[in-house]
Amino acid sequence: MELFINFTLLALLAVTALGVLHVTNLFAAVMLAGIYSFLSAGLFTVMDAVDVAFTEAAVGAGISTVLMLATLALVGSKVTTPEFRIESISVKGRSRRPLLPIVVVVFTGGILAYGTLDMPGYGDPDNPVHQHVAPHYLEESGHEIGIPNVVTSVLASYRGYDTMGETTVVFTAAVGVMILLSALRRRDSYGEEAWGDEVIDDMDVGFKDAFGETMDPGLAGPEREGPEGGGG
Amino acid sequence: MRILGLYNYWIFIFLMMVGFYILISRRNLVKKILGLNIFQTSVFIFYISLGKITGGTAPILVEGESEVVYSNPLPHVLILTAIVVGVSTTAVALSLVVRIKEAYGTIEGAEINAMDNRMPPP
Amino acid sequence: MSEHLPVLLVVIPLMAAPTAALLRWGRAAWGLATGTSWVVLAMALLILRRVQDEGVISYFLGGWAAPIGIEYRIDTVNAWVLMIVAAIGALVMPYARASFEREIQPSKIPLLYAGLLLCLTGLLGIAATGDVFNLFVFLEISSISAYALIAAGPDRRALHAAYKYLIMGSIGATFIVIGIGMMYAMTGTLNMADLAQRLPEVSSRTVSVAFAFLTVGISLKLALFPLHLWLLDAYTFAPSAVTVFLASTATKVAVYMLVRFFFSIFGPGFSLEVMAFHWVLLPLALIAVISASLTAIYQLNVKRLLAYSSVAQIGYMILGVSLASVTGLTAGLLHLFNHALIKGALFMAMGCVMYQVGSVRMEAMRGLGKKMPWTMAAFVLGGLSLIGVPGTVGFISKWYLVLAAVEAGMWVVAALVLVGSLMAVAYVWKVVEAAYFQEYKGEFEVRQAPISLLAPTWVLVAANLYFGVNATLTSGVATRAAEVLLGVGP
Amino acid sequence: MSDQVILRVAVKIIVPMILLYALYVQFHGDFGPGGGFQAGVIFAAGIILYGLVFGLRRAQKVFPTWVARLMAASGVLLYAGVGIASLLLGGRYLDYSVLAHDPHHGQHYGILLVELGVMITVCGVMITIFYFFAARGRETL
Repeated sequence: MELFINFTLLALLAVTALGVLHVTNLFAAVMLAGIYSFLSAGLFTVMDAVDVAFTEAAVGAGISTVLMLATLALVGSKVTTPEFRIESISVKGRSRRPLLPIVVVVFTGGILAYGTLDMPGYGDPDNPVHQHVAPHYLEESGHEIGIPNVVTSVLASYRGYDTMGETTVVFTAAVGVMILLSALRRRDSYGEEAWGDEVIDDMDVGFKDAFGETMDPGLAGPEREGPEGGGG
Repeated sequence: MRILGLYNYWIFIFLMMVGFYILISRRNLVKKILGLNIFQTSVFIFYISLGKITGGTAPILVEGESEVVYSNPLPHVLILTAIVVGVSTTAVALSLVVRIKEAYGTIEGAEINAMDNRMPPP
Repeated sequence: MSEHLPVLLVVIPLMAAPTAALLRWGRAAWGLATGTSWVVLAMALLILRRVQDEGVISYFLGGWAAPIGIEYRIDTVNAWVLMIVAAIGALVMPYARASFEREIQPSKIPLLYAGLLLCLTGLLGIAATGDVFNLFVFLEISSISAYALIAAGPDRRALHAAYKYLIMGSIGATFIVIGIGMMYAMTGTLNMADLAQRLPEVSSRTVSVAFAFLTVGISLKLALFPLHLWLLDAYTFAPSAVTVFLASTATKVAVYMLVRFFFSIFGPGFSLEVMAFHWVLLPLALIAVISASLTAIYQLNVKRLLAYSSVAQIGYMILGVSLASVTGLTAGLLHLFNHALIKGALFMAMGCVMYQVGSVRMEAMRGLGKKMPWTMAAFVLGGLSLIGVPGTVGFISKWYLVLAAVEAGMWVVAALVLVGSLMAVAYVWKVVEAAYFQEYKGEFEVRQAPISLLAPTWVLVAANLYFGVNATLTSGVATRAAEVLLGVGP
Repeated sequence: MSDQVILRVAVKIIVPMILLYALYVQFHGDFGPGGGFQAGVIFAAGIILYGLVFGLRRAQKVFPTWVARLMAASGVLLYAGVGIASLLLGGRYLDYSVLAHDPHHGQHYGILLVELGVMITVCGVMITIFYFFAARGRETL
């Protein structure tokens, strides 16, 4: 039974991943990626990682998808098909491009598969990972920490410092998003009209600002938020 | 027997490589991030599979029973952390995409490269 | 309290970052960030001294002994890198005030200080930890904050540069995670010292593949040729202070990771004899030196020129590492420090120019030798150090590098190092020529950069000269670090 | 979406349950799957759902931006502060055993506090990120 569920999930995962690769509508791709996360959450449950499954379902299928959809609402969901676009823009060295990624991927995958050859078999209780360090958590956490969920014990106490780092990573993401999205929207200062052909003029404006106002940092306020200070 | 113990890993490697392929071959900025997510999620599956013991159960201690086999909790903890790191990267990446769309008017990598090249060297 | 120094070193900036993000006024956040960075430098120096006196410091986080819990393990190599990062942090923070006020929208400034502090935290965390997964977590703290900091640059191309860096950085990080996973699968442990003990027993195809993935992942992070493309745009378009900080710390810490994995975890025996990594990295490093130096000569933007030069300098470091002798590693580790001083000074000088002139294009340099004498003098001295003129730190690194190449009997390598220096003469000269031998043509009066920018710049220049003359201190520490890595000597 | 009656009514019923469930996940993490991270995400999801249906402005009335930002920062400070507390009480950094007279209790308090820190930060961050994306959208539309 477990084998059957495993196979079904893996087959679905493969199909979904290929689906993301193939569809040209971003909305569909985002939905498929959400499904991918959900399926992997299922697989995590089968592999006894209930905490991970829970998180993957909440984050991968939940928050990530919401963020993706919020982004699509802002940027639109059409992928202009590569082939069509490339001809109209004519980027140099385009013709050899499609081959390179597939070579890289096959090579990387091949090396990884080669690396698994000496790996201990899946689910084998004699694996090194089950012999060292982990037994301590399973056998000792009961009286060292005293809570039943070993994952919580390891997460919050044995490797609590990692979790502090993880919390900091989340906070870093918030700082990053705030830096990026609290910028004033100044499309005109960035748009083609300002940066296209007359870009030299625009640079000169930058010069003028710098020369004219720079001496007193106190004055470097509103004027400087124009062409080069605003950060768009 | 050896091969039978390994085919699982190969499936995970296939999944990873599909994600990796999306990441490096697609030029749409959002699609790249989707590829990155699939790549990372597949690596997570690989990790979790390391901790699985056949016939084991979730590592939540059952009181009074000493003969229960638990799967290895350490990969679970690592992947919990990695999932969080992944979503943080995604959030920053998506806000970059939003800003790029506002600044360039497109999210196609090829078009952005072309626009960058049209601009004078900095 | 002094026994807790290793962890406080990382935790203090970590706690300062959220506090800075809550502050409303840029100046307050600046004060906090500067104070923090100075405290961190003081602690890093104390740690370096303690390691020199007492040997390895091991600190068990949460009180759990090593393979069970996470360990901070600081030997001479870590302490050296911690000191470099902390020193640059302590100089960039005061420098950032004027630079940010000119380049960044005021409401975002406290967030940028928070970002800088987080980046500092991440880099210190990488350098201090003795646990490979903890290393990954702190790597991500520094990377994610770096993406956002770069994107804050004033040009729209900063956004695209940050995006490309994010993609490459995430691929690198994922490769590192795969490598760590394979090592874990074979040994069951994540502790570096424990891994070093167990890996030789299980040496196999899996370990080799783990080695390969870690090498590629870290090479992406350290911008080793041919994986260096993200670095050029990132350094060119990031805000000046951010460029200074990242150019002098981030790649250095990546080199540290490489060295740590190669020599401490896999061990010189496996890395050199089984994997023979030096036969891959040595040619790449040489190509990086020559091709990046050559390209730098043709750049029209000085920041970009310096970015190419950074790729070349990373080549020198990797060259030293892949010579894999005590002298070679000493050269590599010494150049970590020396290049941080050199590039810090040069990028800081360019930040001054950006502040007063609003551009760092080659034609904006014209006549600045007269208009901004202190700034351009700093650039010239930094440039001399970059070339490797005797009396500067650049000379010391090149000296050890050539020595190591000759020791190994690789005369061609030694010659190529000198050719790289000659190319450096060419690209530094281009800037000097514009600054001193051409007339200023702008309509506006250009004045001297403010003292808050010049002071940190000149501190770095002075360090370039001081450690160039007085090299016993730095080379002594670097030699000991190299001996620790190769497992020879005391 | 604020003109959809069924959605509005359903969300009004569901959101309190989501928030309650988040608290359950938070405090049940010691015994079953769950913990600070999952709880934070679920709590944030409740607010985000509310915001999606009733609009950004009403969501921000319920849960102001500054609160989210404060939470994002204070969770990290709480977590790191627990470590500092154990230093001051004579233990190693993040050694919870010294937090109470009995190491067992100390571990319990420590885990409770750091999980709370994780939840506060994650919740604050997720809501902050959502607000910033949504606000960006409002300007475009």
